[in-house]
Amino acid sequence: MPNPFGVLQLSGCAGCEVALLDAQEWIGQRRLAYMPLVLTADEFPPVDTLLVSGAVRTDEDLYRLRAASKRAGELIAVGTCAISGGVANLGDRDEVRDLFFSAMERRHVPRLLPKLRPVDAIVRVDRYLPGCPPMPHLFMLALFGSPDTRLAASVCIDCGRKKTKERPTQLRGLQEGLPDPGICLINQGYLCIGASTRGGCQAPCTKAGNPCVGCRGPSDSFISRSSDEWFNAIRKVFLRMTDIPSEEIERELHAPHLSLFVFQFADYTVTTRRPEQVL
Amino acid sequence: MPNPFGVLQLSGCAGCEVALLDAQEWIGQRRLAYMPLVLTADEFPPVDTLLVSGAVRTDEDLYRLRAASKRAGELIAVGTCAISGGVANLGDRDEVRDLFFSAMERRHVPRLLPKLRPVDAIVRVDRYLPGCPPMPHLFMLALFGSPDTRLAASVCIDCGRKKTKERPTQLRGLQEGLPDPGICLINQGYLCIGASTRGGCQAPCTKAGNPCVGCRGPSDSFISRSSDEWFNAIRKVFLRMTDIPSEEIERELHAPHLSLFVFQFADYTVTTRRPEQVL
Amino acid sequence: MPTLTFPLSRIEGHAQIIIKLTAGEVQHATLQATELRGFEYFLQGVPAEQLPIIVARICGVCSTAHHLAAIKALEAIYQVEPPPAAVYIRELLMLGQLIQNQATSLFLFTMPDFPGSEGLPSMFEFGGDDANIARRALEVRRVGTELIGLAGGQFIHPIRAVTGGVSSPLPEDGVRALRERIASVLPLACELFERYWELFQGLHDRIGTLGDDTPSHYLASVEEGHAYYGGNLRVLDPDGVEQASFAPHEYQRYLTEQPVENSYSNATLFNGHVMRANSLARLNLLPRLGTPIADIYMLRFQREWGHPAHAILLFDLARGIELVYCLEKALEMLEHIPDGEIKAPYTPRDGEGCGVVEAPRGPLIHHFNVVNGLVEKARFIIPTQHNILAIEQALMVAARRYVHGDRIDLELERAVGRVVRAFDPCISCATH
Amino acid sequence: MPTLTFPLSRIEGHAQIIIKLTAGEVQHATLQATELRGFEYFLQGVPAEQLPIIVARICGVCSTAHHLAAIKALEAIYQVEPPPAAVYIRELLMLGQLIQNQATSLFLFTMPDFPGSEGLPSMFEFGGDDANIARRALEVRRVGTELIGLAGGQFIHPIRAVTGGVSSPLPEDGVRALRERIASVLPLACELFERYWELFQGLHDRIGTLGDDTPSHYLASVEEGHAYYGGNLRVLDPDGVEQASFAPHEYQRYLTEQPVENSYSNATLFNGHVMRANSLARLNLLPRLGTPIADIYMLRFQREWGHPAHAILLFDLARGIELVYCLEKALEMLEHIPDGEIKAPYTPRDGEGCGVVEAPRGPLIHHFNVVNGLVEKARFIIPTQHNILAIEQALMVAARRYVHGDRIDLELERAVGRVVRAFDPCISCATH
Repeated sequence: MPNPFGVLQLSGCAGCEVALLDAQEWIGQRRLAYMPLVLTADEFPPVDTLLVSGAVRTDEDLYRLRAASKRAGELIAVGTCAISGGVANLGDRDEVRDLFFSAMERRHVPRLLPKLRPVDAIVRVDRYLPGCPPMPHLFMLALFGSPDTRLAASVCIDCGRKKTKERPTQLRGLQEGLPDPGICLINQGYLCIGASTRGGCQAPCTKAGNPCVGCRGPSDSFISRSSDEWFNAIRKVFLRMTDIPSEEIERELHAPHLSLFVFQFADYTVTTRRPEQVL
Repeated sequence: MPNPFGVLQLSGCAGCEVALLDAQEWIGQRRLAYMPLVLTADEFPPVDTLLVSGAVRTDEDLYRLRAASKRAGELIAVGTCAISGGVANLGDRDEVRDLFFSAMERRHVPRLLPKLRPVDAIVRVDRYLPGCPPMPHLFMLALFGSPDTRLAASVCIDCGRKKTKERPTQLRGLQEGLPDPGICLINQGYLCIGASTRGGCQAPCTKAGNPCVGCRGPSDSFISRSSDEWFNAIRKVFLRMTDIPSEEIERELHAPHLSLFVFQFADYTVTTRRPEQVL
Repeated sequence: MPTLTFPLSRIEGHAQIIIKLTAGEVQHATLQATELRGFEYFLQGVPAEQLPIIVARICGVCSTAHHLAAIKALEAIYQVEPPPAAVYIRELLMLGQLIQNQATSLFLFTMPDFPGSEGLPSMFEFGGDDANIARRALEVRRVGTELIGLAGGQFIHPIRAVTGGVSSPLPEDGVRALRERIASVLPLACELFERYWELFQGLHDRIGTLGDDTPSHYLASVEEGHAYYGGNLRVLDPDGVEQASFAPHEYQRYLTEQPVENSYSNATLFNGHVMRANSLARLNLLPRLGTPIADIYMLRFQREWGHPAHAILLFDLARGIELVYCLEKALEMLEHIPDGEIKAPYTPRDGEGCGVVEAPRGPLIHHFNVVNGLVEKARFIIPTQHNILAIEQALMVAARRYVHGDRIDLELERAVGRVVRAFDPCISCATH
Repeated sequence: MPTLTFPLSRIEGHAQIIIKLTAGEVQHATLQATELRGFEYFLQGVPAEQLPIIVARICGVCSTAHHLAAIKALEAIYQVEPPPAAVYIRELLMLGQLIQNQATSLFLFTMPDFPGSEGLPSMFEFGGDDANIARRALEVRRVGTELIGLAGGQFIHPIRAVTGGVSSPLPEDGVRALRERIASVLPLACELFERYWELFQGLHDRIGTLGDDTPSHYLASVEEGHAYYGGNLRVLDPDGVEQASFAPHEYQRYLTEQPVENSYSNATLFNGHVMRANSLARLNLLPRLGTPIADIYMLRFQREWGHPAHAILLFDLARGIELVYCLEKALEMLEHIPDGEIKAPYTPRDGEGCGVVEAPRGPLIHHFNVVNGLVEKARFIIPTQHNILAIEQALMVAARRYVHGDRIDLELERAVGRVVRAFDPCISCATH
């Protein structure tokens, strides 16, 4: 089979791999040459496309990433962890870090690096496939899509809830109350950031009544800019649609579950990531 | 044989081990239970005395030190590297460190720790045997000596060169000229710091015409104090015996070959080291 | 004195086996987990209400279990009971989780170990009459993720369950469509499992053992007719007698966690004993499951290997029986989705609470302390951790079988792979 | 796919052997150096005149070699020739270095490998007629350190040699005393070496090989009657023909250094070829040494194994011949210490320079760039690095001998130890 591809899993949750297995249509079309989750292979083989999921957390991650990237044509960083380090970034506070490292350095195991790193801090990345995890059809696009595929610009477009004239005056908690099934979650006072979050996911979360947490990262206009600009865009949406005080929005935007995703692009790397690199 | 002892070599030059082999009189008196340099042993065995040489540089050093110290009665830190990190401390300048780590992290090997550490930064140390390396008779004292052995207070006392009324007005380079064999090196303008360096070495360097670089560390009075106080003591000696400008002394005291040893005690640890712990 | 290191594949996450010999004797056999993210550390200070979203990221394979265990722990703190209709949806979510996981473990992870004298590198390499195994296995597996997607809103890191219930009812058309899908996949799953059983027997004939069969303690949180939603934790002793049954919040009286020097994963002990969790533990606790086809397989299993059964490779077959059970059970449950409230009101409050679910690998406990609405302490007792010492014990049995004083038989390489896969460890979870 | 890791003992420093198998085939055999201090980095910016003191700390086993190589490199930069009387003292220093090292390597490192079917853990375990080997071997060894102490001022990290010469003449009473010590120790050394040779033959009979005997390139900086002070670097080709001879500062035209992925030590190649340095390289280059007893051993050696000889365990015997040679040579030289100037005047200047000595493990090159009196660049080409690829080649030969498709013969463990010790690597030096 032509166009072998490989999947290198660094420190992450394997959710991206599970999503790829769900995208089973690639079977018989491209050869899966490396993916230890489902395949016993010794050394990393030459591949046309290398999907990297997970963040660089241990020295083994670092070494395997360097070694594999040398044998790969195109390299695609897949998922939040590969793109920005992901959930473990929540530990990047001094007091937690110190505690963590002093407990862990007592063990006789491959070492943790002093800091969690995204993939493109170590090797060149050609494309980015954001999502936590990316949906199976996005994997198919990454493996087979034409470069000019256009996905929905934002989650709002995928969502389909109706916007109303309702102007809530205060935020509702993430899990508070029972949302009305047909109406825009912002109109119901939920902090949904789907309006400026990259589309293409088909909005499963908002459809099931949960506010979008932005796992696909910012839409094209913000990819190469700082997260502050994304924050501004989100604030403006709420200013336009609600009477919720801006400080309240501001505070909640820095909540951990959002910061997981909101910092996904510009803030975690010295490399500029261009919109055309992002699926 | 009673009183087994072990030698754990961390990152260093093995000079301390070679010195111990020269102190061959211990053979038949105490059982050497662990010393990979000369002995194949699998796990670290229980020992009455553990000599540790070398500094904690890699994660393996860290692990082996922790594991061995748990099985040891008394722990003696031996030599400059174990006491203060030693020669590799010269690399503790930002520009050199960065270069060094970025070159080395490319290799697939046990990891270097971000910072070189002396032994007592990791585990409790009962006694210190300074010297680079300590002379064989000092090892015999460490293994068999009574706690109230008194060594020469300073290298000057071991040296035997005659002090004169000669007052040099400038420092001579470390390797400059040919020193007169019988006269104090300070009177000849050499930066010899034997006057406040711990004795007991029998002064081989000064006897061979080389200024003392302080490898045995400060004499008792300065052990628990900062290196600044040792510097002051050295400056005072030169003020009393020479007309060399104090700034010149000051500058040279921070030269790398001296700083290797001068910082040996108080500056590299949070632990206070007491004179009675030092051989 | 040499150390043998075996990298592992076809398991979730990064781990390797380390076997240490001295003078031709096996000294240690270790499962070394080599990854770590540090959830127990970095969750400190996080708002409690966000836990169900964040902790799902502990594992993409078992995210459903973490999502629900966290919600149940918060409900214990807030003292709120979710309404039955919500619990029903959550149970469907767990069945989806199990179908997905057991199909993956059976067909993608362990089945390639069986054919021929050396096994195959992956499911994709089956040839001859078996050439279509991969496609069919993935088809069965996908039904599991579809069920998670339906019941959880998302197929990985689900979001429909919320503290107090679920955020929306199931869409009726989705329920109908999935019922049909499961009905069409169930016979396929049985066929594949029959073939699996045959190949398994072939392996047994070749190697002459099913691995460590030391009678052991077993831990599970199940009872007849259960849907992996978790309740009391039950312990079977090596003779098959139930020795303890305790509520999640009592776990510290029975289970102790110990750090493992050579691994980022801790290990759990039951009253100081090595124990086992996962499929075989559940089947040893439940002589019958309560669905027709699964119970036929149960009979066959018990006739062949007894009850309780102890040989570790039987964990593999037990997962197959559970796969069938979960498909049957889900089909049954999708027939009558109950009406009624889906969310109970509650007031967030501070406190301490535990939640348990029966995850694919055994009981998963989340334990939180909440102060001022923020997590002060988060602790995760992970099913794979319950099995760590049992895995190492089984590795020793295998290593001693294949190390003979002056030489090492390289069947050892395949043996350690089979041992580990029998326990289907999840390293992301175990280290978290 | 498993990896075998063998820890190493009875060598200088921290290293281990890693052998990787795939499907029962040996893929790689690596000597992994696991320590590093970073001299080439942290010497940047250090005053050049301090190098002889600081670089001695690269290695406590070969500090004499580093001390002198640095001084010779500085003398090349300052364009100063040390007077003959100073060179004479430095040569004595090198002989002391060699006596100490070869005695250690012979009796403490390799000799315990020979007796019985498994060898002994250490020299201290010899029993029966051999029970007094340890004491006698340490006696021989100590004469080497005494000679370093006499000629170098200190027995480790010597200080008597200085740029331009030496800092003081040798004390006459010390010279006299040492001459007597060496005279008394020489017969002891010969006795021990005879016993060594016997045990060595016993090992050969037992294992039926002396290891990798591929004809190879050899590198050394010696000529007849030398005292390891170093001069031109000479290369023998695998047929025993001298293929190159070059000055230290020309080394970059012949020797290339390459990083080794799995080690902190680089490896050196001669014009792209694997080569060998250390004792056997020197004996292959020098058909006779020039002292009476050593030359008798040389004849016996050549009669038995030919010239050039290639089997790697012969490095061990070659070290024994050199031990005898150095004792004889030192005795001879201590008879007539020359008078005359011991230090030449010089003016420090900036520039680039190389210095070489023939260290126990082969040619050691120091290469410095000095700008404004400070080190801009320091490079160390280490003898053990010359041997890295030869060691790995010999490890492959051993691994293929003891790995048979489906099993591993654990004689491999002892074999890799013998292979590495034959090259007597110094890991502190190799990584520096």
